[in-house]
Amino acid sequence: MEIALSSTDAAFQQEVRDFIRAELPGDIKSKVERGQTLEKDDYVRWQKILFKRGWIAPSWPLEHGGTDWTPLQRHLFEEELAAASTPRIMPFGLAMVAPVIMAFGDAAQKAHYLPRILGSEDWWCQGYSEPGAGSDLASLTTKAVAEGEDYIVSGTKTWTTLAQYADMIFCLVRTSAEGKPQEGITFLLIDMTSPGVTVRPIRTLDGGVEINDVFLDDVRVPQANRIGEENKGWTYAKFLLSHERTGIAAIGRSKKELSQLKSIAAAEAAGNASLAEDGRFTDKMADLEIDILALESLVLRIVADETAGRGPGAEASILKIKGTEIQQRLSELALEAIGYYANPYIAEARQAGWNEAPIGPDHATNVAPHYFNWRKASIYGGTNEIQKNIIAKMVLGL
Amino acid sequence: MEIALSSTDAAFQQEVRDFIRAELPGDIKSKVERGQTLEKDDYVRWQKILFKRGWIAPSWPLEHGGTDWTPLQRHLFEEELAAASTPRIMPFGLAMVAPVIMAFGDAAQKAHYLPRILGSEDWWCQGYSEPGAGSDLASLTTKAVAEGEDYIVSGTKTWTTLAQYADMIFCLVRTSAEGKPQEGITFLLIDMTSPGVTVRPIRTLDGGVEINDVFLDDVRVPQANRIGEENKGWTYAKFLLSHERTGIAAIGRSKKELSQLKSIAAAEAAGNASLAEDGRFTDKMADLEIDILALESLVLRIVADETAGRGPGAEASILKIKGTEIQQRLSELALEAIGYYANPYIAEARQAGWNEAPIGPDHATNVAPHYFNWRKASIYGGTNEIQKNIIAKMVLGL
Amino acid sequence: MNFSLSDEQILFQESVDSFVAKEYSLDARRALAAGEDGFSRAHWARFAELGWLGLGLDEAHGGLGGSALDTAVLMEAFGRGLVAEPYLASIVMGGGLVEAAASGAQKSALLPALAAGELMLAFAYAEPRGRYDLAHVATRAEKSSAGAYLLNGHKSVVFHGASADSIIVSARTSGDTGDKNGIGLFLLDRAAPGLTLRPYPTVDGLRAAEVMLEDAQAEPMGEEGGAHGAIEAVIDHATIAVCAEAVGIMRTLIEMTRAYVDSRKQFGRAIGKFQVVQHALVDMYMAHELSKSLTYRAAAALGTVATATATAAATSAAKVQIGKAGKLIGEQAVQLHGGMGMTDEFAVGHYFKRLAMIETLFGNTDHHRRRFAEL
Amino acid sequence: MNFSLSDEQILFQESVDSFVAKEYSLDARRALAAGEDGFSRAHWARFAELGWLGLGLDEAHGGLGGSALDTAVLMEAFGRGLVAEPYLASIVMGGGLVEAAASGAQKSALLPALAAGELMLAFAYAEPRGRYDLAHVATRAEKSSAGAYLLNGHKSVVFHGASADSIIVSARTSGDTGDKNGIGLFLLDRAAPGLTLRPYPTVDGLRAAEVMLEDAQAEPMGEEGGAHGAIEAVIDHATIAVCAEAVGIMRTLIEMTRAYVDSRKQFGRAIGKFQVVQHALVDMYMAHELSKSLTYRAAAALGTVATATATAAATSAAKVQIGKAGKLIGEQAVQLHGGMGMTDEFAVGHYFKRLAMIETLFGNTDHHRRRFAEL
Repeated sequence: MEIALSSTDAAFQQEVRDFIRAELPGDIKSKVERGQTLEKDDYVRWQKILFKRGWIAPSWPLEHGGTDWTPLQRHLFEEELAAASTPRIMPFGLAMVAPVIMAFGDAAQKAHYLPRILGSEDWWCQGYSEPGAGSDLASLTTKAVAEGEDYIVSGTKTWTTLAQYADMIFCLVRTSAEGKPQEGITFLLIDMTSPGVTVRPIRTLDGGVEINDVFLDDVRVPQANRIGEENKGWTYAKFLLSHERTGIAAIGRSKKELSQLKSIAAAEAAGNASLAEDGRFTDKMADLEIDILALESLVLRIVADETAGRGPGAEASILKIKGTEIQQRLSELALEAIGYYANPYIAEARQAGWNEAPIGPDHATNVAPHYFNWRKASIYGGTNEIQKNIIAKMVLGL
Repeated sequence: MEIALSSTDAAFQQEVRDFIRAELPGDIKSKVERGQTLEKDDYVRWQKILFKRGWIAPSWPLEHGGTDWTPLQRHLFEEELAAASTPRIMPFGLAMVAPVIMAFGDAAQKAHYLPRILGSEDWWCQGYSEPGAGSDLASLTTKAVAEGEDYIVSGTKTWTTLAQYADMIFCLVRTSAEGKPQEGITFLLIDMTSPGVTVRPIRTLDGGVEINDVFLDDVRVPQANRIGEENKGWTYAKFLLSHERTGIAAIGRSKKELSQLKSIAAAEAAGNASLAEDGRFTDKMADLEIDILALESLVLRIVADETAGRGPGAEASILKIKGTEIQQRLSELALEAIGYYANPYIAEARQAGWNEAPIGPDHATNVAPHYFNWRKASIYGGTNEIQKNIIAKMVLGL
Repeated sequence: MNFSLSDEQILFQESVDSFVAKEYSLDARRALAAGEDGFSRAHWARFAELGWLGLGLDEAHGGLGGSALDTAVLMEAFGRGLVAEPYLASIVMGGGLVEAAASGAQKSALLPALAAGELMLAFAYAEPRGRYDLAHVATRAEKSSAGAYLLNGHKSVVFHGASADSIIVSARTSGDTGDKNGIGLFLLDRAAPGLTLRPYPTVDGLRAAEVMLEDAQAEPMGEEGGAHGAIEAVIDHATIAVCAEAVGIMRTLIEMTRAYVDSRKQFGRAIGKFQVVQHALVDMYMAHELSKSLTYRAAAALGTVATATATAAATSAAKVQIGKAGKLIGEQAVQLHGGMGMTDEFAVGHYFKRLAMIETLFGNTDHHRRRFAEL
Repeated sequence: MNFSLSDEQILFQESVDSFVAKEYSLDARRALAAGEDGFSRAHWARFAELGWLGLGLDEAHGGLGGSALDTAVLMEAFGRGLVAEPYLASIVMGGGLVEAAASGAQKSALLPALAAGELMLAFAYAEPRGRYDLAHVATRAEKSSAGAYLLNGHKSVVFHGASADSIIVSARTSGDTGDKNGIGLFLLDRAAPGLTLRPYPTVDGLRAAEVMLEDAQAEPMGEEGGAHGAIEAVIDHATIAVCAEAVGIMRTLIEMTRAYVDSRKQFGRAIGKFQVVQHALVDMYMAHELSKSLTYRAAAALGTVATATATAAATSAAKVQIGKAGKLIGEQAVQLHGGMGMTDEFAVGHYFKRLAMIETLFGNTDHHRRRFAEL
């Protein structure tokens, strides 16, 4: 066991750090730091910068444009991105549909989609959840009926993150009602500009519009856009879920938010001292910092196992649960720190270009919306309850 | 809503208080205060004192030797007993089997058993749990086969509190394997001196021997000792469970233990001050004190409902869960308070007559055993998980 | 001793409940929030007619002389529908301060108008660096030649400040920021020169404002420099009022969640059939029962318990209980609603946000736990 | 950076695991606890043969020069069987102090004997009013004419004090109780006049003693008055060692509970099929994984990380994690065993008790959280 970085890895880390410092556009950095809403162009611009450097898809195979980095290097890379206020790399294309296309797509699909994903030419979104089927995907009802060379797809997808930016959606649709619910599902790639596709933004309780309903109304989709075999979509979906682990613990981001929390506490008054000198509050921050250290240690153990060729089991579920607990707790403590100034709500303050004087201290501006928004963390991607069911079954065999 | 006592009730409270002060034997009081093990005689002596005063069974009907107190007065009485370091009144006869005999026993049973219970002439224990049937009583297997005027009973009861002192045991036994599991159960009263009854003490993890296995080996029990009808025992057992509520929240005891905890904290050093001046520790005590206040308020609301003739619903389950959480938390904080002196274990220190100098401060002597012993609180009488199932079903209708 | 509501209180609550059920659909509330004041002046007039505005005010000045428990009963019902009107700011705080501190003439001028819905008040007590310390008053009041006072300072997050006709301001005539002595109360006309308001909506759909004072001329209310005790007592009363509001919110959240888990199916059955969901709801249910019991008790203690210390302890205990229960119930209600709970369309998120903001009012859980421990 | 154990460490742990599995049945441990020492001298000799006693000691003095992580690997395996031998007291603390503070001559005399199992040490550092403050040393050491020191004071809860051949005592030659300066270490023969031991069993089946010193003559170890840093470093190492022991205990508790809920039937099915039970076990499982990861990391940090502050922070972080996880896992393991968990016959209670006592050693969760926050 070696807790320091090797000189190779330290040099790698420094290279990443230097690159980000030189290349991350200042306007984007500022938005991320101030908790403002990023525009489509912000994400795409940054992803294209990483693409140019060859770093947009570290976990992809080298021949498709990935890297030959070790698991540790991939981890370091993700941590540096998070620590440096970069936009999140959108996972829907790069981390979700791309591995499925690589594993199960045909030659034409690979040739067409993979380079476009790599170059951020298409923005993808995910058509899994439905109004009646959240964590229980197998009960989905969006229907696809073969007609000639096409399918005619009808149904509603919901909870679709940033569908308003998307060029493409990958969908699970029902092509058969026979057998078990899982057995009649097919995996389709749908062009968002197809007639019959309508996106309706869903306002969330923090006031943001990040998620959407996607209505599919007799949408004609070429069968050529089907991944693999008809009625085998469940297999591909499960494969995708097993690939969703990367960066899920979000240690880098949590560390960064912890340091922001410490700054807030130092700036907030508590009697004659600051909140950062109040034992009750520092106790809570210490607990959180220790939770982060513990989770980071676990991530590094998993990285070491991967390096040694021991594949991940249900670790993704632990990382999801603990990572989101930490992120939610960070948002709670920030809310607690700012006292009465949690109350003011300036919708425009989340938009870039807002230049008014903040109400109360600047650090308080988007704290409450962030707290509210972040309740999603224990719900999306399979609720934390579902994650515990998975661990109970997969690891504990209960 | 009136939060002060009426003058009548205040006078009643004072009368109880005075009586206890005058009549509680000093040796018994000392044992209770020092957390020492009480002997059979200690319990019986005190119960006979209450019997003589007419206060041994406040909730019994007046004609059987009870009182005409209001629900509030019964509550005040229980609180005074708990606050004054009196031995717990053993519930097995007075609060558990007696209401069943009153409701479902025949005239001979009533005439024989009730006066003996009232006068603490018989010590009762409860034969419900079995090695394979804990919270799931309906799966019990102890068998009773009719033979002439008797039953022949065979099986094992376990987790039987203070069976070693008992003259009588009330048992659920299986008289039929037909129908649902609940349908073949019969309620029997068994003389502990019957041939074939063997008691084996079970040492618990705190080192005490409060619970027992009771082996029933072809024990001959007169059918005259059957309560009500054969195969209807489940009805009587459920009736009994609904009577088990009295004093379950144990507010009086918890308040007393909280004040002991505060004394311990004041006596324990923490740097140059005492633990009672340490904000982290006082926060925990404050949380606990608020929990006690909240639970007491709920109890008083329930008492008021009872007075108004609104019967209890699943409140017993809430009181059980919250009461035991508080009791366990009290024992945890005491353990935390005493630091290294949690470690020494002097078995004899729990026995009366132990007169050696304590190891460490006197207040530390039985703290760890109490903490260990009190883990039982969330297990016995239906685990807290079972209580939540009951609330989910009975109150929330889930 | 009797821990029941009276029959009158139960009837009263039922009548408020039915008003709220009728008038406070989520859409109606959304419409109010989008309006100028953020609430309905028509509703306010109706409150006056129904006697709700004068409920807790002195009978000698047009009130009904109700108890703190009566106010709690009303606030609990308000919580069930997230009532947006400034009852807390104008009646509980504003009216309470007038009763506690004002002169006879001021009372005669203000209280009947308040009860009749013709006057709205707000209370400016918090300051940017003061956190929850009511004695953290940096705002200064200096006696002008005219006998009035000139106020200078910055009061923060003044609820419903922009819709108030007058704002009561805590300001200091002597001593240093943090001293309990030297704090007075001043009645400031909203149109007074030197008063600048910066109004804004709050995250829970209400309104508040920053209040900037530059030689703003105000009328003194009560004894110079001796208002701290009255402020503390009124804030304790306001604290119990929001605790009661929270109790109503919790009950609504539990009912909504209960209904949702019964209707929502996953993996072939209602999610309410999953034991983990059931136990989560049981925890919510128990937390609500305890919160309600302790809040009622604290409300009953206000005014009937002898010492200020006992009142403060009862208040702080209730706020701690509400804080912990509110977090549990609010977060779990959203969690059990899954994605639906995250949307603005569903009511659950709105109730959750109000609960979360109640935690920030008048001292959070940590503040009141410490106050309780130190009393 | 590599957060795996080495192949050697994995093999080593497997070998200790199989020793423990073979020798430490609950009955065997019960027999040891009833004996005079509370442990087996035969096992101790075997530990010496296997090289375990010298594992972490200096190679120059008969040790193997292993790292703190090696010791942690051993202690984790010990925890799996609740090994009762005084490895912590004699080797980790006793040996650690000799290495950190003793003179060359003392090292030559003591370390080989320790590694060979011919010498047992104990460490008397705690005092009745000291709680977890290592600088709370009221015990005095005065230089006698003969060049030795005379000790006076009361050291509390000295683990395995009665079976030690010599006891290392922290005592003060200057300064006041609480000062970091002025504390020295002294080697005290167990037969020294003026030393009175009051031995007793501990609630978790081990042994300890109160140590009363009245002009007890002892040999100084290391620099006069300058031992605080060495003591702190050794106690940090001992802290990591009990964290590792706790990690082993947690794993055993989870395995036992996992097996129990699978076999125990209630309401017609294994209780492991109830979702609430499953989630409880998942929480235990996650807590254990995190505890193990952080403990390994802290152990690896000892000796390799540059500053004492970093070492202290890593240690305190691990102890906090272990404290919280230990409480969760210990209490839940008993709870999920139901009545069985409460009995002395079942192993689960014994593991639970040891976990609960580890919380009391070297500073509890609160102590280490504060230390972490203040570093």
